[in-house]
Amino acid sequence: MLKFTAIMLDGLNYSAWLFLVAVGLTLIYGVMRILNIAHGAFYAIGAYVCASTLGLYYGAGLPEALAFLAMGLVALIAGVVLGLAVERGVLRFLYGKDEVLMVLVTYALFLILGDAVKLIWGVESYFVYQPYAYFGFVEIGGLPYQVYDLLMVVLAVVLGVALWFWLERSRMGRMTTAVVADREISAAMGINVKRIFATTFAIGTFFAVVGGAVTAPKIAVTPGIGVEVIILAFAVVVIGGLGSIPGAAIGAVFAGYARALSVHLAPEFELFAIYAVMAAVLAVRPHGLFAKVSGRKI
Amino acid sequence: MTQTPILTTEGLEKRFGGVVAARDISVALHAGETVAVIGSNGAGKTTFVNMVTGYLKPSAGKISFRGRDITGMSPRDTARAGIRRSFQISQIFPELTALENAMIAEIAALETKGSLSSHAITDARMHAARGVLARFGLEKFADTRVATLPQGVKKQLDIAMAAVDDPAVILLDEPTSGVSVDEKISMMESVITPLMNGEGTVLFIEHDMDIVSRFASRTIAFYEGTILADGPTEEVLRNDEVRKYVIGGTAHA
Amino acid sequence: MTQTMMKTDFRREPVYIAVLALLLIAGFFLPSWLRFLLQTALAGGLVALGVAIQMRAGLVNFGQGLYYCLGGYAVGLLSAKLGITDVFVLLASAVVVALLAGALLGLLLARYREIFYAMLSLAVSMILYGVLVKAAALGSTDGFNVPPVTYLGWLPEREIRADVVYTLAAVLVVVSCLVVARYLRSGAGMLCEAVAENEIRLEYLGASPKRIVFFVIVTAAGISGLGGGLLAISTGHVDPLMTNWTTSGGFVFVALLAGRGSTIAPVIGFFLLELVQTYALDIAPNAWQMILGAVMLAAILLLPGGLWSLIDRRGKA
Amino acid sequence: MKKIATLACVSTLALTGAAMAQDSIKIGVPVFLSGAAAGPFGEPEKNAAELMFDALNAGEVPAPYNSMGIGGRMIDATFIDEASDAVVEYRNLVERTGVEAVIGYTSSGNCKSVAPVAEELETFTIFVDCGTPQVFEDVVTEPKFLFRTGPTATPDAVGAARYLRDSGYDLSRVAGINQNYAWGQDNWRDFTGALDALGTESKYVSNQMPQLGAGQYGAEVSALLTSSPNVVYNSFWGGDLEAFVLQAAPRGLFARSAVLMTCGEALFPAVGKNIPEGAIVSARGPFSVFAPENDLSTWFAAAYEERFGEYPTYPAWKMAQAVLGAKAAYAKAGEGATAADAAAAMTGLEFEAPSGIVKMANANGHQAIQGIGFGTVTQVDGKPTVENVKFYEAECVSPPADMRAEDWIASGFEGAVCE
Repeated sequence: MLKFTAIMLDGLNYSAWLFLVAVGLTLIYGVMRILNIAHGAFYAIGAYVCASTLGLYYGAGLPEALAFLAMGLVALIAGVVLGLAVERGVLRFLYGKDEVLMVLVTYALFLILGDAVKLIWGVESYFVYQPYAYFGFVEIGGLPYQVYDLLMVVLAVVLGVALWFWLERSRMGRMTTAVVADREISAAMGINVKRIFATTFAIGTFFAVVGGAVTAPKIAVTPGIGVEVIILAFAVVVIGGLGSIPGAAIGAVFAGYARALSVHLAPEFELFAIYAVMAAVLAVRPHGLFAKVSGRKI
Repeated sequence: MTQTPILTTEGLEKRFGGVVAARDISVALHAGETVAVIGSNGAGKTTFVNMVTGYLKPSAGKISFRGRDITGMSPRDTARAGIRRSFQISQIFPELTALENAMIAEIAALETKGSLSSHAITDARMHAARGVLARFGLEKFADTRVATLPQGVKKQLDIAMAAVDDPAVILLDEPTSGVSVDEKISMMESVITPLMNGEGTVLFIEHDMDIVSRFASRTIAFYEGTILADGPTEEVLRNDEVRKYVIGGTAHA
Repeated sequence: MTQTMMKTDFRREPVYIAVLALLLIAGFFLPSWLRFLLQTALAGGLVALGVAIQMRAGLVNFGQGLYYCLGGYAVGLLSAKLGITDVFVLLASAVVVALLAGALLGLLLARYREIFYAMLSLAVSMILYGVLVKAAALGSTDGFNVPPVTYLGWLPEREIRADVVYTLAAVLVVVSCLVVARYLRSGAGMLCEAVAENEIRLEYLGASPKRIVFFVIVTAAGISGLGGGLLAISTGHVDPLMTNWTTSGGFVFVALLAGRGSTIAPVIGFFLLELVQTYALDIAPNAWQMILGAVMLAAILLLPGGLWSLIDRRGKA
Repeated sequence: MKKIATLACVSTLALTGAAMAQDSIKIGVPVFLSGAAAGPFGEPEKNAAELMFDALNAGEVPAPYNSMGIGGRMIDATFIDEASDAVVEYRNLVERTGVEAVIGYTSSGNCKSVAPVAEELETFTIFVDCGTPQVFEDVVTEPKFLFRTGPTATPDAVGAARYLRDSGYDLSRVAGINQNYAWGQDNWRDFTGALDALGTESKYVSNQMPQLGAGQYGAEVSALLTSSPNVVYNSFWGGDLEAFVLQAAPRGLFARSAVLMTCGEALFPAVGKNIPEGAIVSARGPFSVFAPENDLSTWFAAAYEERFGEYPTYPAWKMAQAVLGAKAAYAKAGEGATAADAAAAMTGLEFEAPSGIVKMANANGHQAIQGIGFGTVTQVDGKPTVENVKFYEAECVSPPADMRAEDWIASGFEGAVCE
């Protein structure tokens, strides 16, 4: 029973984290057809920015409760600035190029940003453990669990719903959906595709940065933390169906519970549980669980 | 016409969920015929072509080709058996030149008529590919990347590729759609003439009755998924029901 | 009558391969560190070539390292664990293992296209990575060492061992280029482009896109396995990183940048990438990945037709 | 003919190294400059190497190392990133840069692949930190030019088992959390083997193997909590170790079980105050807080702290030890010694280091053996240190010269000399 509780909680917690790091990737792919490897670098930068600014924040003796506000603010600024810089600075010159070429472009960006992080922050670990400890823990069925981890689930749900609302209800969001459906017709209808792209990329980047920022208090922020994230996020997005936001949620739940189950029941398979799920899903549903397969008209 | 038909369909039916797209389609095509298929949009013309060429599996009924049951065969096997088609939206290899397109059509036949491991570019095959282009008046585009060609030329190339192997039956799905009105007839001439020179049966879907009466000896009229009339073109075009439901529906609606 | 088809001038191909052979002969006299770099790059170059031919069919394999790794481990296991040291047996086994794996995976992967092909091949290669990392008996992430090989019973003296391995690698790479060039001229090779361009049309011409794709997967697997075997013999070491996605990413990059003008382009391209990497490492040990990334970005932005477009006038991608 | 062609082809590429002045000794130093191992290993190793090179060149190191340079020659160091193709870059160091000796390597995988190349190129090479016993057991069984001045990983696991038993911990339920790669797998195998050999009759209730660099251990910590072990064995390093402590401590894992971390000392500078009291740590040898007090250790710790602003963690000590080993070897070989002379002199050498006397006792005199200390963490004025320290001598936790580590553990530590 205790084990069951643990699996449920751990799976939920890990799913929430996976969703946060993957949803930006699927949004950017859905709208822009860019499979963004630099997403991992954005995640890492989010973690570094959070760790170093909150370090300054605590150092200045400011109230602890407001640190979370600072964290959100910093993530928002970093996400928008970084996203727009990359989109305006590099990607916009390459729109319309082959999807695979764009993968390599973002891979090159990933390498460049990785070393840039190293040059700015050095190779030593950064820590900002205060937020993780701030809420303490609760016992759930005899299992001590960090409240921070539970709040991460809440955050993932809130941000996911907010994104969905934005896409479905706001004017800008609906225009974005139109671009996803048919880029040329949208442009012909007078939708400013360039602006949609820039906005989408900034929002996607923001999600990666938030993912890094909320993870920073749990980990040692070190070089290389972005590498694993990309592959996990890819796996999640591919399981759910590239470009689908509900798909990212379902993919995260699949991958999250696959990992939790293997950790508790068969720890030796933890290393490739997620890849195995991904391969299995693709073998049965070649385009992922939620992909809209557009048959070609003849 | 006493000879045995080359292609027959018996009671073909196609349902998509609750919608019946085609019902009780029974047709017999003979060698050397040129047949037009007319009907308004959604009358079942393309569904019929798609079933015959293996793109759609019939819900009921039977298709026979040269006496062999080919119902439910894949497009590839249908093509290999000798039934080829062109498409309403031209299906070509856009980044390649016209000659390369024709060469691919030649090479594609290797899988059945030779070995895929043999040298694909032979002088004989090149000659044949150029010959096909010449037959359809496309030789001047041999070295042009076909994505840049006008719509009508693309459709001609599409048909030329379908004709490469001198198939027994060739089905053209709206060969003149997307071609400007004053070019339709010359375009039709440039494709039908070389096709009729062969022994093959030609079936084409067409909306323009002028073209139908000019090029087809026989016409089949579709209406709401069934065959309304089937016979010599002049008779079918004079048929009252056809005039009311089909010609009226397309030309004067 | 022209022999230039599908953006490749097949009349010139033997000339290009002859040029490669001459370059490799000249390479024999390079200083030993550079020649060693060239030798390992030749092994990787074969894998890049394998990725490049799949690209003709519009398929981007982000897990080609799988076959590279299988080839390397086949050589490693047979020599280190079973004591078989004959180079020809070892390399033949590497190719056979890779071909078998390619055939098996080809059955599955031939159904997939575009990004899904890329992702599924990546997933499979990462599963192998996971399995190898778990395999403590095979050294896990450390991998294991491969003993010196013999040539039909002859174990070269230590002083000339490097010369012999280089010669072998050079000869096999030239032969592989010839084999691949021959494959590309065959029906199966020629139709790859048609698969990439319009599968529906191809299907209605009576050809089987799945079979064409299957052939290209298997062919690419074979030469990649040979590349892996050559690497194992060259560096005397194999480890699971060979099947990591980052390794495969390098092959994709080279294949894409090399263009499709010639079979020798990915081989030379891979050497150039290794050269950039080692000099970046030397010049800026703290920021070499940044240099590498900048060079990649510059190459993509400035040479949209690939490196080969510098050589080939018609090289428009 | 070959030489002429060589010069003609690549004179610009190749000659940078050869043209250096005669009175310097070029040393290549491969350490991690990028990736996850750069912070915990690369940085302290690089710092220690720079400190030692500068101090040696200035003659500032205490006796017996107070002569200038190495072998009377000034040290000219080339650092390269270990996170690259190890064999290719090793060759480049030797054949392109033209270094005379190589001191470095942290990754066992790199050590295994470089080892035969070092012998092939006949280059004096000292491995600093990599822990796999296979280097001399399987890969290079008759070394001439290759040395390792740091102990293997065997003493970590064996010492841990002994410490737990000798300190009276309840070993009935034991769990492990180790990274899923060679290092973690070997550690867990050796640790459970050592416990079995000691006859503790432990039940292994959970064996967690998270991926290297996973960073998030929520599920693993849950699994450890639900399997209620008395003792948890952990061989994490770097960011993974730090993250583990940050995530496991607040959930009470340390309060419920005794957690032993073989690399735990490395936590002290960065997250020292987050380590719960009572956690068991080592420094993988007589380093740092476990180092003996002598002139060299006092000088090294002070000089390092003065220059880099923090106390050196164990990788720094190991690097200092490797550099001094090279210095001692050249000194023994005498004036005008070549690298080959130094390698010959180093075989079986005993030399002084900040960690005490280092004995090149195993692998025909090419592998150092050293003791290991364990202790529990206690916080004094907000700074962590160790108490309840037990130190095991080299002969107690290392296999004898003629035995493989695995066999030695399986045999129940045949020939071990413990006090």
